[in-house]
Amino acid sequence: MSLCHSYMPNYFSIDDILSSQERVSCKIEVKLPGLGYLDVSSESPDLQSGTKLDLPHWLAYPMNSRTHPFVSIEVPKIYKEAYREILTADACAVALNKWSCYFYEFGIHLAQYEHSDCNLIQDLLLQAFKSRFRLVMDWAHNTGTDPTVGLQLPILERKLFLTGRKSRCLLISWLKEGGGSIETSEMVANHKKRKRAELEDENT
Amino acid sequence: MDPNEVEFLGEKQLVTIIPSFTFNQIHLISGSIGPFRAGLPTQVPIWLAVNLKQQQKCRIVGQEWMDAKLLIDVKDEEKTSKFFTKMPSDHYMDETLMLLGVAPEDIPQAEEIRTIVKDLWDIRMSKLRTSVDAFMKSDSAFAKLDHLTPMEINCIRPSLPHALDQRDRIQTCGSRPRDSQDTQRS
Amino acid sequence: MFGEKALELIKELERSAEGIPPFNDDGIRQVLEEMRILCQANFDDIENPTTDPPNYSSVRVRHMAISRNKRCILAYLYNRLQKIRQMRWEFGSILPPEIKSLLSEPEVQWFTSYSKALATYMRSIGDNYGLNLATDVTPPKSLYIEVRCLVDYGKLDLEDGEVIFLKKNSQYLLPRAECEGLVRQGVLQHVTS
Amino acid sequence: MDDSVADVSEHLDSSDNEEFTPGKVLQDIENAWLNEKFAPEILPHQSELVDCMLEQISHMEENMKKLKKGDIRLAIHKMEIDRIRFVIKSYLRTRLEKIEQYTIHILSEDDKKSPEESYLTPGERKFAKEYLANIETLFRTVALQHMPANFQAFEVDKLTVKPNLNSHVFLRVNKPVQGIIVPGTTNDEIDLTAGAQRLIQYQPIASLVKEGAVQLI
Repeated sequence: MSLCHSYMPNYFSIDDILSSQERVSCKIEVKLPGLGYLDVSSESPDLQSGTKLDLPHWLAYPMNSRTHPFVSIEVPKIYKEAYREILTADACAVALNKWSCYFYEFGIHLAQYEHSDCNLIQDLLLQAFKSRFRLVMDWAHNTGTDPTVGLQLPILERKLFLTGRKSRCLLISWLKEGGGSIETSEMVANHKKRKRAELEDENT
Repeated sequence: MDPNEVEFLGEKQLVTIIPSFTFNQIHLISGSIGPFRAGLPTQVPIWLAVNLKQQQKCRIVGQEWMDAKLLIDVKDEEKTSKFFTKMPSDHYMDETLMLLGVAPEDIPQAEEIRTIVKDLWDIRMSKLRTSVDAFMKSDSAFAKLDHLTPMEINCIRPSLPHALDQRDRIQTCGSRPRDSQDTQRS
Repeated sequence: MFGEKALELIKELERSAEGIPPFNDDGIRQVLEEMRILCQANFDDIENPTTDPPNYSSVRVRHMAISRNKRCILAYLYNRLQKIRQMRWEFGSILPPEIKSLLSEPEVQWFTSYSKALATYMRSIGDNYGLNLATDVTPPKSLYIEVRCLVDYGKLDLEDGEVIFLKKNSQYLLPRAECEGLVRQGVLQHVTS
Repeated sequence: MDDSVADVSEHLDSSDNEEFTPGKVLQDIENAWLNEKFAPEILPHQSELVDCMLEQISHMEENMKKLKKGDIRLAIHKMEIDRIRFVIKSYLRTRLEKIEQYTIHILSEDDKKSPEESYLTPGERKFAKEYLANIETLFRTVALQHMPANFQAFEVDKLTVKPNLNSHVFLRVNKPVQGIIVPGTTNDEIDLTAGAQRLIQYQPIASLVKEGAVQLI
């Protein structure tokens, strides 16, 4: 099924669900009775206003983006001043995946908050993406690099790297052997590989 | 799209063959071919020429542009030009690989032609990679790709379109209207 | 923190990139249980509010958590269905037993109904001329292809009436259209010169 | 029996429009295949072309049965038929994949159209409805029915997966067009000259693709 559309998050996207699990540091603005258990460091049954704790974005955002927010937020340090400067200095030198493997996805989520740091995120991501684009394409281009190198890239870049590398491999095998060879389908090949591996485990 | 699907389209191009058999006209769905007279040239689609050659039923006459001197001029012009120049055929690369692959002995200077075409391809490929990078940084909303052949376009697809889609996604992320309960994200 | 078990379901899928993990029955049960508990807590808050006027902020927060759990469960089911759908096209309409054992009963049922709906659609193509869309997956190059048999497959009836016995490690020249499926299933291997 | 295979193409010529040759129909199907492969959304169905070509193929296969085993025409026709069948199957597979990916969206768009304007063939619509019903059944039996009462809904609007109409596509211009507004930072207007090739967002040229003014490549 060669139909591969570019990634757009939707209700069922695994990456969107995982990236919206990233933590945002929040300060409770409204006492939340009966939710004390959310703050492991306190015994109180209620979540007292003024408490500081990290909440996943899928919770922090609806709690913050209300006319009377339940929480105020702080942007993670990788999107703040100091880190922004490192990135704008030389984006290609940064192991972006170590900052967060959802650096772009989570950044896109964060850009929705009404917050001084958040308004700068869009440009930050755009500049980083543009200046790193050549690096990602070059990695995909020389297929000598084994695919695990993609793990050094955040998800958004990793997907582009893997698609680029796949079409590069198809081109090289076409240049060498021409078209027309019929392959075992992917799932069948993986299934047989696993079966062989299991057999080997059994009798070693 | 895989390269062999682009090649599949390239196989519709016509090529001259010298059949070793005689047969009157054959009415294919895509059009009539023949009549075939042993020893006399006639034009057939490449997919048929390759099959007939494999069954030793014909010899293949190389395309007119498969000429070393002509190709060297095309290569030099490509090297000096900032933009992509027009190629002698929309499927120059796949035609060369197919015809030289099945009938190297039929086409004069076959190896030389293969090398020149490969050099031409490499020149255009590196030109393509630089213009792709420049285009990504330029923020312009569309790119001129005149004279790029389907196989070359296939090399930057889906990477470039996907990358541009992600660039657009980032560009529009901040300006989404704030609504209290973003159902998509809940 | 609520939503942890639900997230675990999603992570499970993400870890098994190409294959499909066994259906996580108790994972689903635990998430449904968390949803029930949260809903019960909301019911209690609404029925007998502790403050006056009643403070529904916690109710709204729990509501967000319940929606999150629902999204994770449906995404878990949906993404598994995507893989199961792909199996129909790559394994054919009969799943190998080891694969089938990884699926829940409703998923096996879904696979059968999907197969049936697909077969009905394929038969209806071209004013009921019928077209098997699961074959002719790669562009055809020639009428016959050289193949090597990887398993003792046994009898293969060709359209022109000929019958061939496919034995392990022997090679055959077979009509492409009729053996393409066996190559994709891993029974035959296409030998390109 | 020599020219029996020949009259097949005349049979098609006699149909309504003169230049409606089998070769033209085949070229239109190939264009529709490429458009469908690269367009993010599902395009209007081409079942007249597909049905006509399948009928042409079955005619050809009938006539081929009359040919002796060693006749060279047998192999040649069979090869061509294999190629045509591959294009038609790949075309229909691509449509099917879009139907399975954007089921709710495609069905809701389709409901807004009259049967003649529908983008789906009756067979595709029936399949799409069954596909959606099967998913809903699984969601209900495994999860929804066990959820708290006010969370049991199969929320169609939330579960709709939409194609990204702004995705970038490659196109070649068939008929020149002026003044295409391209959204983006500079909102510039572009003219498309015949034979030109562009990489551009799909949305501004969606109708041109459907009219055949441009071809996706």
